[in-house]
Amino acid sequence: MSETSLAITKFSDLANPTRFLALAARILPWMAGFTALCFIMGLYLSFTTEGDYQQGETVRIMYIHVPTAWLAMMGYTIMSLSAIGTLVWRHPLADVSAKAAAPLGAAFTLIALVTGSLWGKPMWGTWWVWDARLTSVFILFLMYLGLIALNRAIDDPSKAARVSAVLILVGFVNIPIIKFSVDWWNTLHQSASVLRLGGPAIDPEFLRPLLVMAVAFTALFFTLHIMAMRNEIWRRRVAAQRRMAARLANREG
Amino acid sequence: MHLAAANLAARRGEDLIFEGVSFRLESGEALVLTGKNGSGKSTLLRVVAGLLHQERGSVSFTDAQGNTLRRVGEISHYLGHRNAMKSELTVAENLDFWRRFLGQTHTAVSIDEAAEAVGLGGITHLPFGYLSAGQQRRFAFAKLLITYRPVWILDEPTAALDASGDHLFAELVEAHRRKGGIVLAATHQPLGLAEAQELRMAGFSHSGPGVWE
Amino acid sequence: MHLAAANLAARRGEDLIFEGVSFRLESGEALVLTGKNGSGKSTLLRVVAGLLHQERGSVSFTDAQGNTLRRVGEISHYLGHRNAMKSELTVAENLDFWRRFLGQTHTAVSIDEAAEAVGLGGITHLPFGYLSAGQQRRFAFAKLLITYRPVWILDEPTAALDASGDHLFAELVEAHRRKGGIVLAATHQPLGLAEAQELRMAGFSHSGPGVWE
Amino acid sequence: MTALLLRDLRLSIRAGGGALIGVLFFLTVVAVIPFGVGPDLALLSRIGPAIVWIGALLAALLGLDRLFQAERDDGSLDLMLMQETPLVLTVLVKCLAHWVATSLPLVIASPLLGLFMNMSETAIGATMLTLLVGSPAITFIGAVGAAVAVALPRGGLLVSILVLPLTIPVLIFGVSATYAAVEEPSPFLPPFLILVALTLFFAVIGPAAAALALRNTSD
Amino acid sequence: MTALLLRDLRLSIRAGGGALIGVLFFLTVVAVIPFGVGPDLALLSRIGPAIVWIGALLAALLGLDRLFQAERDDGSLDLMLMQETPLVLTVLVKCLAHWVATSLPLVIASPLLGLFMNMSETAIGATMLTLLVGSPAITFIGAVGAAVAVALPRGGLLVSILVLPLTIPVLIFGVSATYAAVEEPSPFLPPFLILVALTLFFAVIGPAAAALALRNTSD
Amino acid sequence: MTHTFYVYGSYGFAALVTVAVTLWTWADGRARRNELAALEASGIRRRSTRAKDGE
Ligand code: HEM
Ligand SMILES: Nc1ncnc2c1ncn2[C@@H]1O[C@H](COP(=O)(O)OP(=O)(O)OP(=O)(O)O)[C@@H](O)[C@H]1O
Ligand SMILES: Nc1ncnc2c1ncn2[C@@H]1O[C@H](COP(=O)(O)OP(=O)(O)OP(=O)(O)O)[C@@H](O)[C@H]1O
Ligand SMILES: [Mg+2]
Ligand SMILES: [Mg+2]
Repeated sequence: MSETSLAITKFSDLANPTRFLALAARILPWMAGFTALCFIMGLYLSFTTEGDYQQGETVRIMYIHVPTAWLAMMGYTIMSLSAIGTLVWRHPLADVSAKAAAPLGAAFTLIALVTGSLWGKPMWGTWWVWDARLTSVFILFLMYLGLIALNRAIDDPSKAARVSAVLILVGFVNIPIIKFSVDWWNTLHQSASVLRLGGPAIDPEFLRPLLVMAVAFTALFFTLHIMAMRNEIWRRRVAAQRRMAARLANREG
Repeated sequence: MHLAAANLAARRGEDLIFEGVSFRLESGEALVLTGKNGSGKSTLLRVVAGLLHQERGSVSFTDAQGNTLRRVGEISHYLGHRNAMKSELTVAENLDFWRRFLGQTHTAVSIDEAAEAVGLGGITHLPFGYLSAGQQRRFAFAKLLITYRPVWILDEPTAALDASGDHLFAELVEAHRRKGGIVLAATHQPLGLAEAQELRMAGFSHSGPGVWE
Repeated sequence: MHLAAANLAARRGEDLIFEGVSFRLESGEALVLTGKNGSGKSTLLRVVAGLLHQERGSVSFTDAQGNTLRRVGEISHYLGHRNAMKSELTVAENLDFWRRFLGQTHTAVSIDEAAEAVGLGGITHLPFGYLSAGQQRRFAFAKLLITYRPVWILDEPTAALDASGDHLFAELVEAHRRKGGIVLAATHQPLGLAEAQELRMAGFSHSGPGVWE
Repeated sequence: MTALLLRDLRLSIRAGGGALIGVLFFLTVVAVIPFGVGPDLALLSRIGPAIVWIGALLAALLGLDRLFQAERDDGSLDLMLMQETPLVLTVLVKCLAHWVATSLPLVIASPLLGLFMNMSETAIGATMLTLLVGSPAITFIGAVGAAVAVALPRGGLLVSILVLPLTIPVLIFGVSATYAAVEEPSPFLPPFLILVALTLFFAVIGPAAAALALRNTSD
Repeated sequence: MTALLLRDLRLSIRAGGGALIGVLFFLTVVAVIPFGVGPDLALLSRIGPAIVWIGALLAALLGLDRLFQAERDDGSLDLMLMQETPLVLTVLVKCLAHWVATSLPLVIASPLLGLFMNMSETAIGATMLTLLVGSPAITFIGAVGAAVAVALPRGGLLVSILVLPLTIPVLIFGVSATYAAVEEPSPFLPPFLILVALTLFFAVIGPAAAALALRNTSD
Repeated sequence: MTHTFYVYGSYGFAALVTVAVTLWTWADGRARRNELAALEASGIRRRSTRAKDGE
């Protein structure tokens, strides 16, 4: 039986690991280039635009804080979509996608947390408050770490993926909490002024670098995500071949 | 009434343990799985019971009226390596719980009769944890008698049983078959069943490539 | 060197299970306990291993130098119904732990050799929980090989083993006996041991009055 | 299903000691807090409801991680998975039994704890009511963690970590409903109704997710 | 004996991610607290040490009750009982492994938690010190309960009654030593020394009692 | 209001984390590729290619 026939009978022929690897090899250089380009443009814009009359220079923190905060949530959303793929279609690539996204999501959440803190000290006069937005992001961070730990604790990868998938989906309730916490509990944190119904309510002077940086960070996320997925596929391939080698040795010996 | 499996394949971890397993058992028939340690007997039984997802293939049960059921577990008794009894509760409490949980059927016997049938009448008031290994196994077997299910899936049922226990077990299985039941058992010891089919498991099948390769 | 039990009696709950059990095993001898389920085989083995207090009587081990030891457990391997291995750890980690915990001896074999000896070389890197029932039992048996102890106390050692496993087991026990070891085993199946003594347990002895009578 | 409920209750009395452990844990917590806030009775009574709620939350975690692990270890879980009765129902009943064994005693003991914390009658009543309504939600959320723990050889802390964040909304509304009952201007009903809604929500989501996890972890 | 220590540590890592878990668990517990008592920084910093100590107690309780039960269930306990090495030593090492795996990460993480709870430097230092010194006592006391749980399979209730009240003195002296370090008039040393004494006392009594209970296991 | 420290602190930290994650992902990929190459060198090949070779 050849590989392709299995792939076609079992998975939609769009996405079997081998085909994914070929695709990744083709598009990764382009994505990396695009990411670098966006970052150059974004960084240039963010340091050349005017400071805010109210917030002064610190407004530049926004160009990092806001995109990474969005990506923190998007990372989890991607994991949730993958989780559905795992549970409903039992698709191995979905397993890989969820597993690869967790550390990336954690990293972006960490950046959002730390830049938020660094912004909070001059703006609110404190590094940290237990307000709803901040805490829910903190919880998101904990959940990323917990899911990474869970994945490591189970060594059968497909079982680990299915178990994590259930938790990922249950944990998704946190995402709307993050998004709407500022509206539900009136707190220190800014409420949405870009991603909201009725269009952005923010000066285009700030909107431009913000959007470019957002695109740059998003491109970075996807580049890394595809790379991490590729690594994971390779890792499993190595493990499978090692097992087979052990078994063959066992049989011959 | 029959139980049929077509072209089953199952995976443990990342490896295919077996593939292309098919069988068909009519009412009153028995299939005995044999094979070396680690050859996949328990795996196959768990797939049939619906406790493990098969990689390919299907299992189905067709009852006397011709209705086909895919979830064979629902009409089966499964006796695994572990006895599914709580050592803190008494035997009677354990059996009574399973009888009520699995659903009473009028064709089934009472708890005392079941204990009698496995040769241990009169000690159902003891906590399950106080029994010897063989006594525990016998009561685990009594669980199959307290509610009627047409299919019995047994994993090394006679482990820890003494000679009289083996005999008793064979008789109970034969009685179940006479009533039209179907029996699927994995074993290393001869079970003493009349006219049972045998399926030899061979272990790891290497024909198909894995997902990651 | 010999292992001797004199006039042993043991209680389970409130009842005397057996009494007046005596035996003496010289170097190289084996004693096989048989008897019905619940007749007290496991109880006797646990008394000898020091895991259960006897009601009366004594067990002692005298080594080649003539020193007598009362705590026989210390120089014995005990293989009970359960395997004493952690399913989270790999087989190699499990065996390595027991080797170090039980104390290395120069006469013992290495972990790989022990795995080879039970017919499962090459899969010691797998977590113990991933193995089939028989494979687990085989590795539990490998535990007896990695450190040398003169007395082996085995409770239904061949449960879950296939035919080749039974054979392998008999060979390993014979090798141990040839080296001067003593073997005490409870079983329901013939173990294939040459010239083993047999002790039939009868279960609940009611001859002596209980404490309350 | 009553059979399962009865069995689990019986087991918790025989084996786990569920009923008392929660209350005792709770008394320990209550014994320690005054050292933190000092002998300031006013302050104590102010944070009282919060402490009672946090205690209830933590007490619910004790033993919850083994809800399904014990069933797996002796093979009962296999039979439950094979059963026709929807698995969700089985999970629900097990949750109920666990709640009756560990959280209900806490609810019943909460007036006593309230007295220790120098809380007013209204506050005590409100705490008891919100606990009664809200604590099942914690158990339902915990059940998801417990189901996941089946895949893990030893659940424990990891499960609590995954589950605790999800209980935060319950805690928030439970506590704020209690405070609303005591402090005049804020209305009691809105947070209380949200609490009820949360419990109902998790009563659906929790067992469903737990059943899903159990189905996917069996091997 | 190092073999046993290593194995137990390895088990705790395999099962749930190891050191990271303790910290995460703790962070989660602490993150929950402000939702209960409200974001009042002054109050948080005041109850901070008590919360950290309660967290340590909870972390120790989760999983501790299965310290020997897991060994019994797979038969390892039998082999340990047969061994020449004094059983007390085996128990001690198992306690040590449990402490390293669950309490030590908390001790190490406590400064971070202190920051979250807005505690002063002195308070953070004192909490860390008292935790380091006092938390082993909780583990030792818990070990007795764990051993009794094995000996009396139906002794569940007894275990909680036995263990939790015994931990109260440890908790009280731990917390009060911490407050003594922060608040001027009260001296730090007396409660701290009592804490040390308690730990030493339970380090002797705990394993001895646990070993005694294990030797007398009913089967 | 300049707050240079906070601004550059943010950019610095973000750069640190993104670069670290990128490097880690890249290094992980290299390690995996090396492992695969080592396996290939030791004669273990994917079953599919093995089958095609008629082994
Ligand atoms: C550690 C502290 C902080 C965290 C965890 C945090 C988290 C977040 C998150 C998750 C978002 C995305 C929300 C959405 O898309 O609706 C966001 C957006 C934002 N944050 Fe923060 N933040 C923190 C501190 C701050 C501070 C101190 C400021 C400024 C005073 C700030 C200003 C903003 C702004 C302006 C937005 C954009 C809102 C929008 O236009 O949608 N944040 N933050
Ligand atoms: N923990 C216990 N408490 C009370 N009674 C017990 C306990 N364990 C066993 N018994 C009783 O002691 C008797 C002997 O048990 P034992 O396990 O020694 O039997 P056995 O010969 O090994 O049987 P099997 O062949 O079934 O393993 C049994 O009747 C059993 O009911
Ligand atoms: N949970 C698991 N994860 C990964 N592999 C497993 C798992 N359980 C079993 N296996 C592997 O699957 C194979 C088949 O196991 P199975 O239990 O079906 O064998 P068996 O025929 O029942 O053997 P026995 O006669 O020893 O009971 C074994 O080689 C085993 O190593
Ligand atoms: Mg098997
Ligand atoms: Mg026995």
